[in-house]
Amino acid sequence: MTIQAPEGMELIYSRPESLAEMHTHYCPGCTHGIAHRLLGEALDELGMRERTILVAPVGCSVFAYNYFDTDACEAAHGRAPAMATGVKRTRPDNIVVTYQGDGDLAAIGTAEIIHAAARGEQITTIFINNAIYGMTGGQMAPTTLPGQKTRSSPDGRDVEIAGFPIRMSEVLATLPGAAYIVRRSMHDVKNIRKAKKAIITALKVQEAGLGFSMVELLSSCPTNWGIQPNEALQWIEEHMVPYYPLEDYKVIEAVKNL
Amino acid sequence: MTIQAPEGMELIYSRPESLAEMHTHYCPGCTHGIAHRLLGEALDELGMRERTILVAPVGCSVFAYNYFDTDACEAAHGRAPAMATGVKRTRPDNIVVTYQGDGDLAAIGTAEIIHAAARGEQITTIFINNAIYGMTGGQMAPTTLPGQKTRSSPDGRDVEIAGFPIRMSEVLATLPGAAYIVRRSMHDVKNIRKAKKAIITALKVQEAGLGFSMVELLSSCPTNWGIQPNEALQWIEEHMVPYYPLEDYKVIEAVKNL
Amino acid sequence: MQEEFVFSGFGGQGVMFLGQLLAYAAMDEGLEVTWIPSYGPEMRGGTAHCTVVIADQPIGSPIVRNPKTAVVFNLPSFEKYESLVKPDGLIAINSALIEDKCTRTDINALEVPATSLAEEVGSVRVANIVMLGALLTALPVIPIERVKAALEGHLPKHRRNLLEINFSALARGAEYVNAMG
Amino acid sequence: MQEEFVFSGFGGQGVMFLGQLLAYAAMDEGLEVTWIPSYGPEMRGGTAHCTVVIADQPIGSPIVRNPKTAVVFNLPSFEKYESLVKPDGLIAINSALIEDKCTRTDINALEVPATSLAEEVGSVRVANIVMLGALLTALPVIPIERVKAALEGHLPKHRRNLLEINFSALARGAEYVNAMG
Amino acid sequence: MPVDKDVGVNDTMAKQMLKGNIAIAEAALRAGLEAYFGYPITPQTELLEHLSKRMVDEGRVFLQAESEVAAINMVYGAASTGARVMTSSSSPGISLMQEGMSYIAGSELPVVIVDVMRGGPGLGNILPAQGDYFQVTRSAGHGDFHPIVLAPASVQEAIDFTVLAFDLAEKYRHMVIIAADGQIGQMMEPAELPEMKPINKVRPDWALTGANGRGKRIITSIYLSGEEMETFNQKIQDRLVEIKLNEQRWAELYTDDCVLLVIGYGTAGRIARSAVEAAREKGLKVGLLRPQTLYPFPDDRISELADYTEGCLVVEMNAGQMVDDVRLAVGGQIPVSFYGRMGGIVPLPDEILEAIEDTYEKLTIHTPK
Amino acid sequence: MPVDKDVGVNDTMAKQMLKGNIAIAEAALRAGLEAYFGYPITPQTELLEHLSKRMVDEGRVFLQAESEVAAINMVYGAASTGARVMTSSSSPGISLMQEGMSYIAGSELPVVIVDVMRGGPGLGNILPAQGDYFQVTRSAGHGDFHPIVLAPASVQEAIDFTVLAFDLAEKYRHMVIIAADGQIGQMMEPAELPEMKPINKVRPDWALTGANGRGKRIITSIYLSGEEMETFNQKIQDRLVEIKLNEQRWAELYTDDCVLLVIGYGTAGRIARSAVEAAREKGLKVGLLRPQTLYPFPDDRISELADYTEGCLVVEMNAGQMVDDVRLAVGGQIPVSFYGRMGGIVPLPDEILEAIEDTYEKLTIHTPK
Amino acid sequence: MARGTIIIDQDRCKGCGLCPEVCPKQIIVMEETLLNAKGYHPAVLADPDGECTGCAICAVICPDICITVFREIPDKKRAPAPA
Amino acid sequence: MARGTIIIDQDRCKGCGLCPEVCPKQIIVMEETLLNAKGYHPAVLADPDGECTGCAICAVICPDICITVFREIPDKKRAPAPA
Ligand SMILES: Cc1ncc(C[n+]2csc(CCOP(=O)(O)OP(=O)(O)O)c2C)c(N)n1
Ligand SMILES: Cc1ncc(C[n+]2csc(CCOP(=O)(O)OP(=O)(O)O)c2C)c(N)n1
Ligand code: SF4
Ligand code: SF4
Ligand code: SF4
Ligand code: SF4
Ligand code: SF4
Ligand code: SF4
Ligand SMILES: [Mg+2]
Ligand SMILES: [Mg+2]
Repeated sequence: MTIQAPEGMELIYSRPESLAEMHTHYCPGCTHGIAHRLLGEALDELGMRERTILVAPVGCSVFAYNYFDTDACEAAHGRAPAMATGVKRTRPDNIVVTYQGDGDLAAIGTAEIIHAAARGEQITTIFINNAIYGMTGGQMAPTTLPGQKTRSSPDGRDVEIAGFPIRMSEVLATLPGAAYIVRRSMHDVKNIRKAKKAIITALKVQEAGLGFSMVELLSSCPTNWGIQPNEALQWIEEHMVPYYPLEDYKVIEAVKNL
Repeated sequence: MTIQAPEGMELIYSRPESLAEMHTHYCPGCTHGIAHRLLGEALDELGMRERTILVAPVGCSVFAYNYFDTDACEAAHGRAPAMATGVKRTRPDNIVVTYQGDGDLAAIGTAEIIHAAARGEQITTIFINNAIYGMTGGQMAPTTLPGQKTRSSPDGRDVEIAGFPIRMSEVLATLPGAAYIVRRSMHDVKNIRKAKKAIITALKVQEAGLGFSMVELLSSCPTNWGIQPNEALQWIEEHMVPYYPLEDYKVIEAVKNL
Repeated sequence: MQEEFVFSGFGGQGVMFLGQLLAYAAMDEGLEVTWIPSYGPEMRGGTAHCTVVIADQPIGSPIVRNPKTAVVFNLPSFEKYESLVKPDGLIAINSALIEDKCTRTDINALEVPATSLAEEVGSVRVANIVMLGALLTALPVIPIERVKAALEGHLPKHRRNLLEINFSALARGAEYVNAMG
Repeated sequence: MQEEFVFSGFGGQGVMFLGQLLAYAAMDEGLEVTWIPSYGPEMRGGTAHCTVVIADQPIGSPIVRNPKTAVVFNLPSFEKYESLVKPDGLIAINSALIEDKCTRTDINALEVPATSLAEEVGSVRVANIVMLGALLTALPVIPIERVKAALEGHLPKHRRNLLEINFSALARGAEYVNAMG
Repeated sequence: MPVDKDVGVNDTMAKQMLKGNIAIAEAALRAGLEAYFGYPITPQTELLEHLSKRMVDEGRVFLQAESEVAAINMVYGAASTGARVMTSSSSPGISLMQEGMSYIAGSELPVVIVDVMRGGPGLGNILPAQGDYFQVTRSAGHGDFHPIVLAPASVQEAIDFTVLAFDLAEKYRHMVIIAADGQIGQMMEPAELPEMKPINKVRPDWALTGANGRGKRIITSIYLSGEEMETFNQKIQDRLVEIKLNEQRWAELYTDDCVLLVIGYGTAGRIARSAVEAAREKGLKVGLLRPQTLYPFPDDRISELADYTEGCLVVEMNAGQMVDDVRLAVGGQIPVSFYGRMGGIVPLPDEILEAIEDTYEKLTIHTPK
Repeated sequence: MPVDKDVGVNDTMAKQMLKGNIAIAEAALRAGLEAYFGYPITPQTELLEHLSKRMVDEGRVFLQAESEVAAINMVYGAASTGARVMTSSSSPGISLMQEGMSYIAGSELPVVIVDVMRGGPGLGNILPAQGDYFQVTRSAGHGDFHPIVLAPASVQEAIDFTVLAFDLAEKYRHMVIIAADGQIGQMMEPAELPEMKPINKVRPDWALTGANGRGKRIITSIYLSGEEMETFNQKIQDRLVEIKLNEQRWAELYTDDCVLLVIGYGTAGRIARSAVEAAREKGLKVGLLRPQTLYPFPDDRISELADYTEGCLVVEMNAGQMVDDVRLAVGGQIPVSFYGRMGGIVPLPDEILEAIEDTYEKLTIHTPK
Repeated sequence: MARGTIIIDQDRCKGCGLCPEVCPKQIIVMEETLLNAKGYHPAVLADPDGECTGCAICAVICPDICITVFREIPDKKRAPAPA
Repeated sequence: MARGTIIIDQDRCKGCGLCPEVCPKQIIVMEETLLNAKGYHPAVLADPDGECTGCAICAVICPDICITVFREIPDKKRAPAPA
């Protein structure tokens, strides 16, 4: 669908080419949509669409393969980094991106993401941390905050039973193969813009063959948090950001020269 | 077998009670034997033998369940922390110890150890890092050093292909649930003594319910390294210690007061 | 005797609870009953539906391809189920949101502006209950009193304060159908 | 024709290579042959053994419960295989390390102080080759020349310097048996 | 995909509308479940969710594991201490548990595993299916073993089989799988829950509790020597023979005079019932056998029925898996036809009726010869 | 447990002594293997070790994964790009791959998986076994599918089947499992390797290569709607029918006049051959059929032979698994006996001979009647 | 400040209400009377006074890429008028 | 320094050679002429001059717990001689 510019006006913003026209199945106000847009814009700006192979996860973003206008495959739950490894090793000239939720990456797929990072696998991971298992209806994730109520921690996450949430960026930053690991958020326009810059950097890291790159994005799940989309953005700012600081956890020297 | 003290002499050292009399199947000079002894002595000194449930791994120490005179079970490869979790949660008053190799803990069992630590699981892990898969005949482990020759990195570990070795203590120390994470070595008498102290502390941490505790022990595999036992100890000191510093990676405040 | 109902609408329109309510009432009536949900890939939004089967014999399939009765709350549901209802069956339409008319002549259509009637009694959120009142008046398989009892028994505690408005909604739906004559 | 050999000893005594060498020679001789290893739980030390079957027909089982010939390098192997050898079979014993004598009268025993003879030719490490020389002299299923060729063909490159000592070892073993008469 | 959020359970033992998943969870709890470990997956998740509240409230062990691999190994650990323990999942998650299940079998531990099957292979979909019949009955992991497999066809049966599962598991020191499907998990029906039982504090004499004043105990699945391993395998096989002898369970209807025997389990069996009733109304002599145990398969009864029946029609929600067991049971005595739907499609009574009529016709054509 | 460290491969194509594991590895390489992902496990490890050197030397992809779960998902990724890809493992590792295998089946990707089976269940031991017959033929993961399964009985066959495996995988876009056992993996025999082939740079038209100047391509196993999923399942089933029609493979011996047909595959089949020869020498009319494809099972030939044979004896290194397939193939026509050893014990020719004699005797007692 | 405008794709919009929140000019409103095919009340631009600056902030927050943004072509950029 | 001695379990010893390396008195030797049941040349104490201090360093390094260590009972500890 191309939209005609009104008389005397020029187009400032429209859907990135790397995204397909298809409507998404995401809930109203879910920031998965924003993350898709940012990745799409980044691929556009870097001219990477035709070289990209996307690895979609199991999670709310399971249909990401439909929403991007790139080649794509769908990994088993948590195994996107392993699948991406298989793709990248046999297609070293392609840009390989995994898009993963926090249940996917920080629970069942812990070993795969750690080892992809440790190997310095030349892939880029977009890590959507919404502190919950969205797709299965809102159970506790490894990233669920202490006291946060979910469908499987109905009285709030009890750290005596379930432990404290994992900070994956901090964990992955300890690994030598990781070149670029940062955490950003999507709770307001300023942070969304920063997030996009980080995604662009991460993709450039891959292009330059510097090692594993990951952008963690704090994301909302208004549906399973049981609040309105705008309240959800506030909740990110007020509750998630303090526990998950928006920082650069690892930026190797070569990245700074990109 | 009780040994009669010679006339006028008193017993200074003999096999700890927590170890069974059985001979081990370990190769000559393999420090798995030393680690067993240290754990046995620690259990003796703390009077824990009758309360301990050991979780043996898959690896050269697969028969650890035979060698300790405690209740014991044998986990699937890498899953000792999960099995230990099942044991500890249903037997909170028992002392639960996993004994794991580097292939077991740092490769296939990465997710399980990370999440046990993240949950602050009240178990103690003895982590035998010998930079190789001993039992299967000497393949590359995640901890194999750059350039180190193994049966599956015959020209030496190529970091371009396999990445840099993982330092598990450093990784686990990032997790809030971990109370005590240290690395020690068994390459000489002084370090062996330090290792034993660390094991005692780790068990006390569990006893006090402070969280997850782990002692990483640099260990030798003369057979698969293809050198003599004493050379192997030297190799630990010269090659492993520089890459795997012998430090305290996490000691929460409460541990210091034990 | 076997009655089959499909309730269908956007997520959030309360079709799942509606079906459950009917099922509770049927159970209390001493009948065999099954309730089964079905969802699209969307967590919120999208169309969801549930099927309720009520019978005096053990129920084989809780799913029916061609239900005797379909109760539709939005256009996609109407479009999907209009053609599926069994001949001589009934389609109950929330005419406040669905402008289209039923074009089949071999089934009965019951148009109820449930959303508007619900607004009248105080909240669009009870449109589902209005519809149930209307439905059980047009098709009296279960006495409305049973539904009231079921509401009393099964409304979650923190929603007890809504009992009155739900009763009004039931009554409003019934009234609407009775008024139609 | 089918010949079966078990070679058994401590890990490190070279029984695996010994079996392989015989297998290579048999293959070069144009015969069917299989070699199969077996280990205890120990990586080093402990007892290891391998089985070699040589035949002029396709070989069914590469494993034999009762071999025609057992070649034993240590006491545990002797104890295990003495009773297993087929009647009329042969047990070749490294008498330098095994003091016990074969007590069965329905099999032949060949005592060769292989370790000592190997020391004579220059290294205990070729005790296995000494034994092969002795064995093939007592039981000439394959010409020793074939073994020599196999050594030339299959000794890993970095061990080529050991060719001469291996040849001497073969000769010493043969000589020992010949001297026994 | 969303799940219903308002389905609770009353304390009462009277009949109440219960969702299958919740019914199983609550029944397990009341049967004295001491520990539960699991991981969310549709269409099983409500089971885990229900226990996340109830187990904690009752002071028992509930833990959401980091994966199904971890969950089954936690179960392995908890079972080693003699605790009543359960996990639940759906097809892909059960695949991930295969190694752990094999270890549990090799260690002879009594555990209960709930599989709420969905459409496959791969991620497939979340609709009800029976495509994992072979996986649960034949090879729940590597090596020579079979779990006991119970297949409920209603919410009430799901409850009853949950209680039975623990009893069988402990009686035989054997793994029991409750093989439900998405429909059993997701539907609500009136059903009665059992009485609440406290957890059993008495530990069996093989359980790990610490070698306190007694010799040590070991739980392991290793038998290095072939002889020992074979002896162990024989022990399992002997036990399976015993189980086959004692535990074949099924329900049947109109089998005294049937010409055609319809066989189906779980949801397919339940729906086949309606079709059989309809066929009877049409005057066809059709009977129904619904296996309740998939392992041990009710061979004996089926082979008995084959003596005076002229044909079999097997109905499954897959491409034809149990049909092999039926063929093995009838051993060529009578023809076996198959009607199946795949990919999460549940066959409806009228389709099955049509299949019955088709098969019946062919049979009666053949009969005169 | 130690592995032989000195077994190399010569460049030559002439006969050489080769260990099964290494023969498979080298054959795969020569067949144009582009990428290998695996994890060490006895008795398969030499395969991985051999490729760790050879693949790197040839500039191809070798990666030791962090686990079998990762390995199979790397295979899944590499196969998505149209590369010839393989992994190998042994029983417990194959259990861990079940989920990934099901995804690969659901995505219709041609991959080759080598399973060098060992004694189970659980950790079991490292001796040769066939206890995973059901796992590989029936339910290599959840959902309705079957891989093609090849069972070599010699080192030469291991080589030939490796080459064949890639061809079949690509011909049908289907998973192929080479089901060997510890004996095939560990033994050395003289064998010939195929010629060296370069890797095929031409990608099939479904492969992910980047949507460069063409529409995007997707590899997925999701079919949310039951109808689509069923259509996909039907496609798999149709393909399986085609495979059954075209690809049944077996070897046979003395089948023209046999009274008793012995059936065994892999190592058991090979050893049975010796027993059959011995039986013939004793004048017993015994034949041998050795299935080379376990899926598709050579039903047709067996059912044909059942017409003029009086009985079957199935020999396996397990508690009796393929015997079900034989029973299904003969459909009650002739009695089927079973002789099995478990736990890593390999039956010897004389034991099988004894079983043959026993069975034969009973048959000939029956025959006159 | 440059004058601009936006077009909101009414079919795509899920009525999440984020764009009205962030628009610095507060000129986007949720149209409760409209219901699109997906059952949502979409956002609409209510900019009678031409306040929109084309800043694209609304587009940046929109999770569903419903918003296309235009801005007046600055004079320097305009093609010289023919003649 | 206290006088001591050790007993090496010859059956357990795997001849790894670690204890001779660490003994400060260098009084443990590998006995190449002995071969134990496991096929190893075990370590033996060669302490004709009673140099062993019972420091237990050898026991600390031994991976196979072959070494039992004794030390002379210090005078103060000895029970008073009866009468
Ligand atoms: C092996 C396996 N286990 C469980 C599931 C069920 N499942 C689907 S998505 C999901 C979690 C999704 O959470 P997350 O990764 O945080 O993504 P989100 O939906 O929050 O974006 C789970 C557990 C599955 N499909 N496969
Ligand atoms: C699922 C599975 N994969 C692989 C193996 C084979 N295996 C046995 S031990 C081992 C590695 C042991 O290495 P490590 O943990 O470092 O212990 P070590 O032997 O060095 O002490 C492997 C890969 C197995 N038993 N199970
Ligand atoms: S469930 Fe949560 S994460 Fe998933 S689409 Fe809805 S809002 Fe987004
Ligand atoms: S192989 Fe290595 S780690 Fe294993 S027992 Fe021998 S020396 Fe120790
Ligand atoms: S472009 Fe800026 S001013 Fe115009 S509607 Fe969007 S946010 Fe408001
Ligand atoms: S942000 Fe997008 S989806 Fe949300 S209301 Fe505005 S236009 Fe609609
Ligand atoms: S106790 Fe000390 S002095 Fe005595 S042998 Fe041992 S190390 Fe040497
Ligand atoms: S350290 Fe122990 S095993 Fe090694 S030589 Fe000394 S006594 Fe023997
Ligand atoms: Mg999430
Ligand atoms: Mg190791």
